This record gives sequence, structure tokens and C-alpha cells, in this order.
Amino acid sequence: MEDKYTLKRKTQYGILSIAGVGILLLILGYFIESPNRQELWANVLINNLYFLFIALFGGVFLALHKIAYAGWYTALKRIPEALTKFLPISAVLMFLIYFGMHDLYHWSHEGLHDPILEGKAAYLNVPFFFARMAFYFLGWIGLTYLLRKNTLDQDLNPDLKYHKRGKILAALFMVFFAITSSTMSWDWIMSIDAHWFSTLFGWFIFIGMFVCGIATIILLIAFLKAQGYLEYINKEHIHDMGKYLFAFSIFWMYLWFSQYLLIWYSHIPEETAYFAPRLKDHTVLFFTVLIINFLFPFLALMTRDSKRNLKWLSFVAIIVLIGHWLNIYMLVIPGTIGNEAQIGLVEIGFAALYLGGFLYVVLASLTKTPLLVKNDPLLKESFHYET
Amino acid sequence: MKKYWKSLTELKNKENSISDQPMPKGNLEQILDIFDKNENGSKSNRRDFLKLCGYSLAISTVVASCENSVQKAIPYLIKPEEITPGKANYYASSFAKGSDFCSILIKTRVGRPIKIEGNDLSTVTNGGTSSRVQASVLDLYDTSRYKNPLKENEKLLWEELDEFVRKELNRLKNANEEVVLLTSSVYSPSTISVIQKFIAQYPNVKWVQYDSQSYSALIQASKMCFGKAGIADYRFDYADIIVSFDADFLGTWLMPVEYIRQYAKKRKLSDGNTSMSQHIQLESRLSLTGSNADKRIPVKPSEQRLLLAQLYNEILKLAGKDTYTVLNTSGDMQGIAKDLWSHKGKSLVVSGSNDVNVQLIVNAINYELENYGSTLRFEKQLQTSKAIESDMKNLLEDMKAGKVKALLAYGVNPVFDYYKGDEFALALKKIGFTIALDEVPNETTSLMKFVAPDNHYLESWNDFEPKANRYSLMQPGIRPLFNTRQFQSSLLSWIGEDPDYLKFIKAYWEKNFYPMQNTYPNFVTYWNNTLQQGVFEPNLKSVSDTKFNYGGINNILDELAKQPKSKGIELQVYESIAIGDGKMANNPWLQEMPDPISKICWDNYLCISPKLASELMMETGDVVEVNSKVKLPVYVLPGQAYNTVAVAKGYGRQVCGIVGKNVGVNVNSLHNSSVDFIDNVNLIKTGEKYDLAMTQTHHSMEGRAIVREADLEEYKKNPAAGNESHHAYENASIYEKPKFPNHHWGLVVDLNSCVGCGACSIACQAENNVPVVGKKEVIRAHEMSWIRIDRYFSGDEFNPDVSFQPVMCQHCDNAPCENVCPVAATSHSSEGLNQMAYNRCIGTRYCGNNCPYKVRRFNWFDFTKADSIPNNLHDVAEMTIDLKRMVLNPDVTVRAKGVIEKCSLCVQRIQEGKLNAKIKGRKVKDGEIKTACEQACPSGAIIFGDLNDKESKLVKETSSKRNYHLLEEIHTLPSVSYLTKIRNKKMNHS
Amino acid sequence: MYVSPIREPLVTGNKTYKKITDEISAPIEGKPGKAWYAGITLTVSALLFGLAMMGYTIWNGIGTWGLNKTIGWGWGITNFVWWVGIGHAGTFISAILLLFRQKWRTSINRSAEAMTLFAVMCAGLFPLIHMGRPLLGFFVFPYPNTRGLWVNFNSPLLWDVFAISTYFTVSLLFWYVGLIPDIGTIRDRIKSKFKKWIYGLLSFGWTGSAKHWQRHESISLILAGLAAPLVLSVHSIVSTDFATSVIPGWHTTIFPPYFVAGAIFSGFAMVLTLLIITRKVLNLENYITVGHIESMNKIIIATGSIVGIAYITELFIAWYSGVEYEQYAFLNRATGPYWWAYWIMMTCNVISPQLLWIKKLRRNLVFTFILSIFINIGMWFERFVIIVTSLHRDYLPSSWSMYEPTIVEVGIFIGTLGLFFTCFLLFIRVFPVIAIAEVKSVLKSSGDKKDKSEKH
Amino acid sequence: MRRYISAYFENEENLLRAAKDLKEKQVSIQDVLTPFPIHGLDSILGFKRSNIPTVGFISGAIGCILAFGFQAWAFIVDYPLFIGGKPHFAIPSFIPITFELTVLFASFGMVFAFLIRSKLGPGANNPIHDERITDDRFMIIIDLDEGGNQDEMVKEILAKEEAQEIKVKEIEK
Repeated sequence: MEDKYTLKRKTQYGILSIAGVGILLLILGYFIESPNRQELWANVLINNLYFLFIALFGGVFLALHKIAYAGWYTALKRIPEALTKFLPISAVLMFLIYFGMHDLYHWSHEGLHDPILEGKAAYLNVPFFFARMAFYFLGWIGLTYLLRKNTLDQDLNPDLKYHKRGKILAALFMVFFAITSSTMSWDWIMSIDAHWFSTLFGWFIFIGMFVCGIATIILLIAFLKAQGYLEYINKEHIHDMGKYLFAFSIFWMYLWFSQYLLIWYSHIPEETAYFAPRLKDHTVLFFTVLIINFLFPFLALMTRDSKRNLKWLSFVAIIVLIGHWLNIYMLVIPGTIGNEAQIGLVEIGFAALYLGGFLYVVLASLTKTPLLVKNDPLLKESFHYET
Repeated sequence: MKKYWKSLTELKNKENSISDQPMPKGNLEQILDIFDKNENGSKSNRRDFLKLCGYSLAISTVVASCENSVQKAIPYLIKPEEITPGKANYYASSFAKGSDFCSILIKTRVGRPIKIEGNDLSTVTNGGTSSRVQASVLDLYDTSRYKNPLKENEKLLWEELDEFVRKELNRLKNANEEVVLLTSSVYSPSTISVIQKFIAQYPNVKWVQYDSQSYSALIQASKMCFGKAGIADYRFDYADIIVSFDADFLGTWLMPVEYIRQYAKKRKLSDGNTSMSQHIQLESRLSLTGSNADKRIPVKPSEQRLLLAQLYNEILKLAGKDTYTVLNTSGDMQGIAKDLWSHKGKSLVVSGSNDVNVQLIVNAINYELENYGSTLRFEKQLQTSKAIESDMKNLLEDMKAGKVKALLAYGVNPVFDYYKGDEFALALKKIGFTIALDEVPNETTSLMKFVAPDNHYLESWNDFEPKANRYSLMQPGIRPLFNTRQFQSSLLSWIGEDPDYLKFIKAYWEKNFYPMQNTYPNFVTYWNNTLQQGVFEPNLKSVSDTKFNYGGINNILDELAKQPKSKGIELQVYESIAIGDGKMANNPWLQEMPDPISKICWDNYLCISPKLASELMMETGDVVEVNSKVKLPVYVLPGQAYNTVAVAKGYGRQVCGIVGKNVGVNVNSLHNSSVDFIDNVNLIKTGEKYDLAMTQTHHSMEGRAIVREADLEEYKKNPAAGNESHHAYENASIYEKPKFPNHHWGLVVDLNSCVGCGACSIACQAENNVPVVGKKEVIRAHEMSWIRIDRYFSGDEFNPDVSFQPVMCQHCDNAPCENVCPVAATSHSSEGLNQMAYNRCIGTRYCGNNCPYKVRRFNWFDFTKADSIPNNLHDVAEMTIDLKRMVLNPDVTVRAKGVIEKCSLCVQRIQEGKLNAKIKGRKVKDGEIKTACEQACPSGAIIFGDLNDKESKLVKETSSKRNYHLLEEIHTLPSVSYLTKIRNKKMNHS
Repeated sequence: MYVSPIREPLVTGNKTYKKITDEISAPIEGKPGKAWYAGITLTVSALLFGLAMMGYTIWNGIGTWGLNKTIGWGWGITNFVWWVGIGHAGTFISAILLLFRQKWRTSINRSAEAMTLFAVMCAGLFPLIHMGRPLLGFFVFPYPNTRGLWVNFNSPLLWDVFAISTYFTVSLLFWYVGLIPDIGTIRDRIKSKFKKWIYGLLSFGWTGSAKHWQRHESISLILAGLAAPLVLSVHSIVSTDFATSVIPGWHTTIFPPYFVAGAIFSGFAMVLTLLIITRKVLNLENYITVGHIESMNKIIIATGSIVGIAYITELFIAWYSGVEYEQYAFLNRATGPYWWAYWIMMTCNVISPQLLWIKKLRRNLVFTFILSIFINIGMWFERFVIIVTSLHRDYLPSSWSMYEPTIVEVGIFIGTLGLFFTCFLLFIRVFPVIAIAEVKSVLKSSGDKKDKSEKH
Repeated sequence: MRRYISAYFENEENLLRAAKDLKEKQVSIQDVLTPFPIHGLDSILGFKRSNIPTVGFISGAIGCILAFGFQAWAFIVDYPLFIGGKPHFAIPSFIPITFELTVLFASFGMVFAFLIRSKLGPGANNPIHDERITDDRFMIIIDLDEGGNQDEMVKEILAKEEAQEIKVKEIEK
């Protein structure tokens, strides 16, 4: 059993070339498409959020299973732990938004004479915005660090106290996350369309995050297994990950539909004003997102066999990851760039650059610790995992 | 044995043989002959009538009540002329009850009057109506009406009665004993002629006129100042500035229907006209008029005289005349005086006081302001109130003294509404021969020995001269339902003349009015045309001499200046909008009509100012004892002047049908004189609680843009003032707006015209068979009104601004209610109407919950007997008995228990209009279709039309900058819209 | 299958398969005690009272209720939503916990599912009774008729019809399919010939054949897979009754998931209320252990916290929206004339479950029982707050009004409580309250340690 | 003539081992009757995976198409009403009922398939070999060849796993 993952040259080159292609496309795109400041900042925000969500989900995955007293996931704990290592970088990237505030967030302008925005000013103001941002990251990074540290400590010490401490930390993280995931999505996404509001929004974003995270973990499992690691991860684990991807794609659709149905039905302009430009100016993308994120995984993963086939599952995961990137794109674009926005070289370049960076951080952090945890009292259940 | 008709001629012949009376309206009578006592026709004839006319079961019961055998319903065998089943016939007529007058059209269906509409041809009422006029049709079917002549409550035949009366009158005549004919004000020329004839026959008869609401001060003051007894013709439409001292001219003072029209006309704004009158009201109780005023100054009743004197003084000052230095003038009065002065000749000062001195000052002020001939005219003097108070006082003295040996009473109820009613009752009992000529029993008639019951006005012929030279005819819409006879016919028969009053009127008109015109070549065409139009308004110019000729003003002012200021609580007794003097108290529609200001129905109550209430630690619903005489529930009325209270009269009827009996409290005993108010009232909290039936319990708009309003000054600068917050969300829609290719019916309500009188709501109730639920259910917020008038107070609690807003179904094109009905019982028509399919409705009330306007009404109980479950009827007002069901509009389904109902924009009228147009092969003309509320509205605030017709009046109004939709931010796309209310608040000088 | 030793045993007390069968079948075979008779007398009386009130309503009209022109729904729909919510725990336990392989579900799923069915029956009564014309209630079905009219597929109330009836049917199927082997057990034990015949009929000829078990397991899993989204859909659809409207306080997008969370929350509370008593009365403490109670309490705290977050989200977004009607609706909830209802809801649903973070309280039966009652009350008030306080003061202040229930409405609610508990009391006498076969299947892996050591 | 042997175990582990041994010896196991589903028995007995999910999918699809199609037909073709300004083809409005009917059809389809395939149903009168199969006995029924060549071997395996009441039965065809 290979204890530690080593980042191979080939992989490094691969990652570097992804990032390199990203930079190249960006430069090309900058000259060909001559994007304006808004477009650049919007791209920064989109990718910031996207990779932040995946990283943050690492913590959610760990905490959720810990408090649910699950045993089966123990063997693949290190992967979500590695995801959380991207969080500090996300934090830095998010704080960069400070320089693009006016391009992204209409409400950040002074003297708008908009009575509705004036009413929200107590919440939507730049200092408080960044104070909240700092608070969120502090909590997330701190708690995920402690969660990870706890398992590392456990590796060295079979004492059950780490198990108990892990549960407390997980509960703390979940509580913190439950509140901040909503406020974070209001702050960073919903406030782009500053007049619009939807109580469901935070939960909708959370489920999107869930799907992305699961898809990423699936891909990492596939990657590591292809590299010859994780042989103790069997079909049942894969099946469960497949079920997650399947179920949460449906759940994502459920929330999307709940929100859309209610707004479509009541037809109150304050709310429909959000969907009107998305439907009219981005019609194709609007429906593409639904097809990729729901219909495709729904049909592709319906049978038992499809969920147990890692290759197929990885393919679905890639498609779904693209779908959710598009979803975030759809959330951000109409309120920032407007109806002329198009996915071009700049968008792909930014995404590739971020992807490269993200992969490097995650894979590098995987090399730091053994791929398998030790001393977890439930680890044995994970090895003997069957239906 | 059955006997069938062979031809229409035979039918006519038979008809003639039954009655010699001329046929006013063809075959109507044929049907109604069944109600006549079997005088001429044989029994089998009557049966044939029934078979022919095919009345429903409803009639059968009426028949039964007339002791006829129950008949089966049989359809028309031979259709009578004029009556087409399914088509309404309209007859021009007049409504007159005491001083209430209105020119009307009677809408009949298969011979039944079912609805009253205003007569547009009258220049007096201009097609407007009031709630009482609208409700009067129900009185026709009142079960409490007299059904036969009575002697000591025993039925007798008319012949017997006539013989007895003639004998008695002759006896008294021979003995030269005083006989008194007591009537309300009579302004019917023919009736006056009949009475004169009667007096000529019996010279011992003294004619006394008595009005429950006396305007004798006006009449007398006019006589004292100008030598002309009577009431001037007020022209609110000529007044740029109106100052009213407690005159509720939009509510109950003199001729509100006429005044509302004038008032609204002067205040109607359009893109072309941005000027409107300014209205200042000084009053103690927040009246309907006060609630419409641009500036309202709460004052105690006792202070008004002094303020008027000050005003007069200031005006004299401005006129450069001698002034009375004894008076210190308040700032308000100085400003008002200046404003009035700057509109000299175009201003109007009125007072509701019945104090001659006050009216003298008012006349003097108007004279100084040169308003006579402009806003006050004499050539068309108002005639509806003629009674002089002292006459009644004298009569009572005479009665007490035993001088009066016989009393004939018609249209009056002094035992109930005279302030010395108890004394009158005692005196009445002493009179040997008393005969009541009323249609319904009341406190007075019940004490009288004989009853010669009058017809209901919808069964009567008459003529009226409400204003000098403005004549209006009354014609029946139905033959008498019961064995009754018109008052005039009774008098005629008692002097041995032909009792046919119609003949009498015709003769009178041929002699007196026919020569006043030259349009028609002969009397027959003149008569027929006039009868069809209902009004005769000859062009006569009679210049009045308006020389002010009264020297006693100085003394009055001196006296006023000396009077000490009153410190106590002052009580004012007023007439309520719905019930008036109480004559129509048995009308459930009126009882259930909420007061425009307090929104309370089914009761009178003591209005008390918020400050006084908090001082006395009282709140709405507390029962207080007033002067240890009557117990009344308190209603804290914002705007009521401090240290004053007010209560409506007309309530607490004792001898009345089941509806009005014991509703509220009779407050006449509080009076000790007939002056305007009662001083030093003592209020004692009893600790009891009383539930008042309020249709609106929250009075603030909570800062929401529901009634949008602006000041005239802002409006002049920006026509969209107050209406800025338009939610332009054209691009926000995620599906297409529905399209209506042919018609798109809509309605607009001008909030600047609406005075809140409530005529529309009663008209709607009559038109749409809206059930009456009773007080208990109103308390439980179960009232059924399809159109309600929301009343909001804003600003200062002690003197609030008042806004009225009629709210009916808004007929949203994006209707939230339609979406949610599980069974599709409510859907949208292709002409933009929000429809209800009653028989599809299962009553989930989901639509009602989802209606942001809360206009949907649910049938909480079996109010209408349309339910198939037995023994669950919930009918407090006998509305489901067969007689009263005759008032139902057959075009509108009666709704069963458990279904939702709501305004349909009078879809039956739309359908009728469309069919009429179709028969004629043309498009529906603008204005051709009128909803019931629009038709009834005296101010013309409601306009119905086709939103697709760009030339229509409706579209002209809706394209105004003042136009807005209620709650347009939720994108319901209503077809009903509103025009902002504009207040003319800016005073030039104060 | 390996189970970590740190996990608490799910079946305690040295059980053997035989013992399990005997103990769980005991209530069916024995004679009911006095308590049972007393209980059923009480519940049937309540049911009869409720029936009388329903009859009175149908006869006289909805006017006998405290509703009015402004407030079209009151106790009736509050109770409807409350009961539907309670009816969510059963299927959640059997379906979602099955999918998530939570073995502790095995001893509670049977009774929870039965509870689901009874609660849905109670719930289903209300939409019918609250109609103005319940006798025409069949109009809601899209049957061909002479008017050629269909129903309104836009109406959430119509969705309800489909959702509730589907939910009931699928739950019934799920429950019954699960019951078949256990009915077989009873059939094979019962002595009375007549009863044996009845159970024989009901057992559908179950033999325990391996092929049957295979299909049985497969169908259970797939039905669970179907029932899981069904659970979500049902209360989501119920929530659309409110959320599709334009009424502030009703129209908010979070409603579907928040209602689902609330439903599971209240459902678990009711399961706890019932099972804490049932395990005691029927001597099932070894099957429904304190560990089970603790697991349910964990679900309670999770769903309770979700509900709490939803409350706060609603409040915050109402302020954030800048829409004066929204802002007022929530201000009015907390401080208006029905403030007490709001604070009862807040206390019972959000604040009191937070005590469950303390492990001792999670495992304390008395505390859990009291808390479960609190939550039942709190969740009832949640629906009351949503329905009544939103309606009583909506857009036009002229129509603002107050609502107070009449004895008739209260009576109908009592009647449904009677129906629910009557059904439950009958159920425990007729069918095994714990899934015998399922408990046996986890005995080896999750039975208590002592048991295992003795066996080996 | 058909011959078979029946026996029961008191422990599922014995049953599993016995079944495994028998299968290895190519003995045909007619049926195994157990009080609860035994994990791993399916594969030992060589059962194919059940087709019930497929039935569920097909019946669900029928329900889905039927529900959506009917709603669309009723609203667009048969009786188009104007409701609340919404389009006749109101897709979001149709989703809830479509979903419900999909689930309903799928559930019914599967349950019926299960009952019919297993020949279970009200009044189904399957033979009960031992009343304690539904209690605590794990019964195995093994087909024997007509010649009785396997008898001993089978009995031996059964005895090794502590099987009780080993009985051989013969039924005339």
C-alpha cells in the first residue's frame, strides 16, 4: 500500500500546461476581445467563487459525515482535507475584489439616490462587506485547519478523544457554515442584482457547491486510483459517491425549480426582474445549465451500474463541473456585464488559470500527508464496506 | 274549469272591465290585478291572469298573503305587449320621501320593479341617486306594509272606510271643530291642489306641514332678509370657495344628490382644467362633507355663531363698512374672510344651523360677498322643505288643549322623530278621530284609529316641483301589491270627487303646465313625452329681487358677543347618511350600509373626540349613559371637536318591521328644544361593553401608496404629483401580457370626485342580489358587499385628512385569484373580465386569500335559500321570503352557501349592451353600458368603458397623469384604475 | 458486515430471533389492558365530537368557523399543514434513512410509517372540510364531465390533491410491502382460526423464499428511492399553497425546503411523543433504546436548526428586500396582535431544541418527551403564524381583521387527534409495531455485545 | 416422482455455509426459506438481479408522459382558459402533478410486478413448510435426483452445519 501520494513530474507538467494555456488565452483574449474592466472583474469573481466553493465543500464533506456518524467515508478523508487547503488562497483572491467593487457591485457606488438601496445600506456597505468576508474566512480556514489537524493528531495517537473532538469540531463547523453559506451567497452573489432578493438563494448556492465538491472528489478519486493509489476504495464507495452526484443534482434542480416556480407564478416584477434578462438575453445558456446540471446527470446516473462505473462517473462529474461553472457564470454576468456578455477566450483563460492553480495546491497538499488516515475507530467499517 | 284567452283583444277587454283606470303601462297591471281585492272581476278571470302571466312561485305566496289560492307557475301562452321575458322595461318616475327627492327610472322585469336608476334628464338630480333612493325599491316589498284599510287594527273595506270618514268629516265640519291635516312638506303641485280642494270642501281643516329635519330657519331668514320665504337655489358648481358651518351638504343637508354633482363638477380636474373650488368646513362632528373639505376646522356647535359673526365682521371690514369692534377675530376667520372677499361673487357660505339668527348672518355675509344671483339664486328655489317649526309647536299646544278633534296624518312620524314625541303621543290619544294615510305602520300611525294605507311610491302617480319650475312626474312601476290607495285618491274620494288621481294630475297639468311650453302641439303628445322623460323643465326667466332688507343684524351680533363661552360637553344629533330620519329604518340594505365615516352599520353610537375619550378613559365599544336618559356605545371618532359628542337620530324604531325594530337607540328624548345642539351633556361610563358592527377596523394607510394624493399647487406644477412611484416594470415580465382583441372592459374611479356617499354600494347590492347578513355577521367581518368604500384617516388624530376609495374587484389581467382556484371556477374572459362560475365553485376561499385587494366575498351561511340543505337558512332580514325575493335581479344568479362571489363589472349589463348593439348591427357605443355603481354615482366619479376604445371617456381618464392602479407594484395588471385625489389646501391668506 | 465496536447496540437484552418474534408479537396476541381501553374510549369520544362538529360545519356552512372576509384560512388549514408535516417522519425514516443506511431506523420505521398514514388521513380531511361545498369536492378530480371542463392545473391546491393522494398511496404501498413478511409471522403464530385466516389473507401468501426476499429488498430500496423525493415534493407542494401567492409572509422562495425541514422536524417530534410511551407500555425498551431516542433527537436538532435558520433568513430578507409590505408582515408577526403566537413558535421550535446539544438531555426520556410536545405545539403555531398573521394584515389596511377560532374548529381538530390516536391504538393491537424481520436482520451486526459474546 | 430434502438451521451462518457447499457440489437448491433476508444468499444461490427497477422506470415514464401530456392537452387543446394571465402551456405549473404521477405509476408498477412475479397476493395460498420459518428457522429445500445418489452427500453437508429435522420427501408427479 503506497502510503503517500507523490506529485509526479508528468502531473506537474500537466497542471502547469493548464495554467499556461490559461495565461495564453487570457493574453490572446485581452487583445482580441478587448474585455472591459467589468468583464475582467466578473471573471475573477466567478472563478473565485467557483473554486472557493469546491475548497469549502471539503470541510462540509468532512463535517457532515463526521456528525452523521458515518464510517464508510473514513478511507477517503484525506481528499476533502486537501481541498480545504485552497481556502487561504481563496481568501486572498476574494479580498482582491476590493479593487473591483464598483465594477461588480452596483450598490457600492456613492450617492445613488435609490431608496431601496438606501434602505439596505446598513448591510450593503463596503466596510461591513469586507468585515463579513474576513469573518467568514477566519471561521472557515480556522475550523477546517482544526478538523484536519485533529485527524493528523489521531494518526499518531489512537486515543478516542480525537474522535470525540472531531465530532465537536464538525458540529461547530456545520453551524458556522450553515449561517455563513447563506450570508456569503447574499453578499457576494445576490447583491450583484442589488434590488433582487430570494430567501432560498443561500440554500440554492449551497447545493450547487455540494454537487461541485462531490464531482471534484470523484475526479480526484479517479485520478488517484489511476495513479495506483486508494486500492481500498471499492465499488461501494464509488457507488455512494455516484449516488451523491445523482441525488444532489436532482436536489439542485429541486431548489432551482422551487425558486423559479414561485417567482414565475407570482410574477411580481421585483422578483421576475431577475429572471427576465436571463431568459431573454441568455436563453440558450439558461436552458443549457438546466440540461447539464440536471437532465444529464439524472439520465446518465439513473442505473446502478452507471453509478458504480468510475470512468463513466468521472465523465459525468466533468460535465457537471462545467455545468456548475456556467451556473455561477449565469448568476454573476447579467448583473455585471449585462446582455452582451459572451463566453470567449477571456473566460476560458481565466477558468484554466484558476484550475491550474487549484489543482496544484490540492495535489501538492495531498503529498504532505499519508493518503489514509490511521486510528479512526470507524476506519475498519470503511474497509468492509458493502451494501 | 279553465278558461283560456282567445286573443289579446279579449284580454284587453277583460282588463278594461276590471278597472276603469287608464293603463299607464300596458300589461303590467294585468298581472298585478291579482293583488286587487276581488272587486269587479270574477274569480276565474283572476285565475286566467295568473295562468297567462305565468308568475313564479314567488308571486303565489303573495297571492296567498292576499288570501288567494296558490297557483302553479305557467309560462306565457300569449305574450303581453311590452313585456319580453329577459328584457327590462324602464319607467321614468320620481322618488320622494319627505324632503328626500330624486328623479329616477324604475327598472322592471316581467312587471316587477327591481332597481332604481337616476334620471339623466333631470337638471335637479342629473341622474345621480343616493343610497336611500337606491334602497327604496326594497321597501316596495316590505312585509310590514299596510295591506288593507284598518279600523282599530281591524280590516275593513275601502267603501266602509270612506263612508265612515266622510261621515265623520262632515260631522266635524258641521260642528265646526278643528280638523288637522298633518303632512310632511308637500311640493307636488297636484297634491297641493288636491289638499286645497279638500280644505275648500272642509274649511275646518287646518293643514300643517312638519319635517323631521326642520329647515325653517333658512326659510324664515330668507323671508326676513329678502321678503321671500323659501330656500335659495345653492350653486356649489359656481363657487370658487365654499365655507360651510356644519352644513353637511354632501351628506344630508337639503339636496345632497344635487350638491354632490355640483361640488364634484367644480372640482373635476383634467389636463385642460387645473382649477377647483376650495372647501372650508367648520364643524364639530366629522361629517361626510367635512371629510371632503380641503380645510376642516373642528369647532364646538356653540362657537359657530360667534365665528360667523366674526366672519361677517371681517367681511364688513374688507368691504369698508362699519364694523363691530366688540368682536375679536381669530386668525382663521381673518384668513377665510380675505379668501372669500377675493372671490366675491364666486363664493358661498352656508350653515346647517336651524337658528334664524345664524341664518340671518349667513345671508348677510353672502349678500356682502355679492353671491346672490351667482352661487345663490332665487328663481329656482328649493321647495322640498316647507315646514315651519312653530306650526308644529302650535299644533301640539292645540292638541294638548283638546282643540283638535280630528287628525289626518300623511308621511309623518312625529311620535318618533319630533323632539316632543312623547307629548305628541299622549295628545294624539286624546283625539277622537285619527286617521293615518301612511304606507307602513310607525310609532304615530300605530296610535291612530283608522288607517287608509297609501301606496308605495313605486305604485303611485304624482308630480313634484322640487325646485321652482322644475317638474318631475311619478308614475308607478307596478300595480298596488296590496289593497292600498294613494293618499291623494283618498282625499279626493273623501270630498266626493273622482278618486282617479292620474286623471286629476293630467287635468292639472293640461291647465297649468301645458301652456308653459310650445314644443308639443297638443296635450296628449306633451303628456306622453313628458311622462316618458319623467321631467318637465320649462325655460322660464324670473328675475328675483335680491335686495337685502334686514336691519336687526346689529342686535344679533351684540347679543352673540355677550354670550359666555360654553365649557361643557356639547351633543349634536345628526341624520345619518344611510338611515336619515328613520323612515326607512326597516330597509336592511340601508341598515347594513356602513356609515361613510365611522364604517359602522346596524347601530347608532356616540361619536366622541379622541382627546375627550382619553380624558374620560373611554374607548370604542364602551357603553355610556348620556344625561341619565339613554345608553349608547361610544365610538372614538378622529376629527370630532374636543368636548363635543354626536349621535345619529333615526334609530331605535319601536313600531317597525323586523329589520329596523330596536336597532340602535332613539335619542330624541335628549332634546329639550329643537336647537342645534344640547349643552352640558353628562356622560357616565357604565362599564358595559358593546360590539359595534364595523366593516373597517383599521384606519391608517400605514404610509402605503393606496390612496394617492397631492396638493393642488403640486398638481399644477406636475400633473403626476403624488403619483410618482409608478412601478415601471415593463421589462420584468417573464411571460407575455394577455391580449384582448375585441373589448377590454375597464373602470376608472376619480378619487377627487368621489365623496364617499355610498350610493354605489347599495346600487350594487340591488343590482347583483348581494345578500344581507345582519349585524352579528358584520361584526364577524362576514359582510358581502361587492363594492366597498375604504376610508382612511391620515395626519392628525384630532383633525385628520380623510380619503375615500371605492374598491371593487380590480379585474386583474394577471389575477392572483384565478391562478389558485383548483377547479377553475374563476377565470378570465376574452374581454378582460375576471369571471366567477358560481356553480363550479367549491368554496376553498383560496382565491379570497390570494386577492391582494380582499374583494372576494364568501357565502358563509345559507343567506339566500339557494342551498339544498334544509333548516340552515341564515336570513335576518326576511330577504328570502317570496315577497322580498321579487326584488331579485333575474339576470344575476343567487349564490348558494359556500361559494365565493365578487364584483363582475355588471357583466349582465355588458352582455345586454353588447346584444343591443349586435341587434342594431353596430359596435357598442361609449357610455352605452353603465355599471350599477357608475349609474348610481351622484358625482360621476366612476366611469366604465372599453380600454380598447381609444376615443372613450374611460381611456381619456386613464391616460391622465393622475391615473394609477392599486398596488401596481405587484403587477396584477388591474382593469380598474384610480385617479389621484387632489386637495386644495393652500389658503391664500391664512 | 462489520460494525465498529464504538457504536451503540441497536438491540439490547440478549435477544435471540425467537425472543424478538415473541416480544414484538406479544401485544397482538395478548388481551388489551385497562389502559388501552381507557385510551381508546377517550380517543373515540374525541373522534365522535370531531365528527359532530364536521357535520355541523357541512350543514350550516363555514360561517360557523371564525374565518372572515380577510382571513379565509385559519385552524383548518393550519391543522392540515400540521398533520401533513407530522406525516413526513415515517417516510423520511423508512426512505431517506434507508438510503443513508441508518440502521437504527429498523425498530422505528414501522410505527413511524403507520403514523404517517394516520396523520395524512387526518390531514386529508381538512381540505375537504374547509370547502364551502364539500359535497362537490369531487370537482377537484379531472374527470370527464358534461361541461367539458377540466381542473385548473395551475392551482397549488390541485397539486396538493395529487401530492397528498400520491403520498398516501405510495406510503401505504411501502408500508404494506414491508408489513407482508411480518404479517406472515403473525399468521404463523396466531392460534385463532379466524384470525389466522384473516392474517393469511393479508400476508399475501408470504413464505420467506429467498427469491421473494430478493425482490422484496429490491422493491423496498427502489420504493425508498422514489419515496425520498416524494417526501420532499409533498411538503414543498403544500408550501406552494402559500408561496405561490402574492401575500407578504406567504410569498417567499425558501418555503419549499423550509417546509420540508419543518415537516421532518415536527414528524420526528410526534414519533418521539408516541414511541416514548409505546416502548414503555409495550415493553419494547430493548428495541427502541435510548440510543434510538438520541439519534432522533439529533435529527430534531438538525432540522430544528434548519428551521431556525429559515426563520431568520425570512426575517432578514424581509428587511433586506426593501418592500414595505414584506417588512411590515414580519414586523407584525413579531410585534403585532399575534406576537404571542410568533414567540411561542420561536421558543418551541428554535430555542428549546438547542438544549439538545447537551448529550445528557438528548438521552433523557422525560426531557425528550416534554420537548417533543413543545415542538408539536411550536410547529402548529408556525403554521398558524404563517397563515393567520400573514392574512390578517396584508396589503390594504382597510381590510385588516382579526381571527379567533370557534368551538367548531377546535372540535374538528380534537376530532382529528381522536382519529389519529384511535388508529394508532388499533394499529398496535393488530400489526407488529416494530419490523420484526428487519430487526432480526440487524441483530447480528448491531445487537448488544453481550449477546454476541455469548453466542460465539 | 420428485424428491427433495428439507431441513432447517437455527443460524443463518450455517445456512450460508451449507448453501455454499451444496452449490459447489452442483446440488440444486429448490428454495431457501428464511425469517429475514440473508445477506449474500443471492449470490450464493446465483440469483440474477431483479428486473423490478426496470418495471419501475417504464411505468414511471408512462405516468410522466401521461400526466404532462394530459395537462398540456387539457390546457392548450381541449379547453383553453385564460387563467391569471399565464400562458396556456404553463410548463412550471405542470411539473408538480407530472412528478407525482410519475412516482405513483412507478410505485404501483413495481408493487404489482413484485406481487405478480412472486405469485403473492390476497388469497395466495403458498404451502407453509414450517410455521417457524417466519420466526427463527432457516429452512433449506434441496432437490434430489430421482435415483437418490445425492442423498448422502447432501445429508452430510446439512448435518455438518447442524441442520435439524432433515427430511426426505417424495411427491408423485
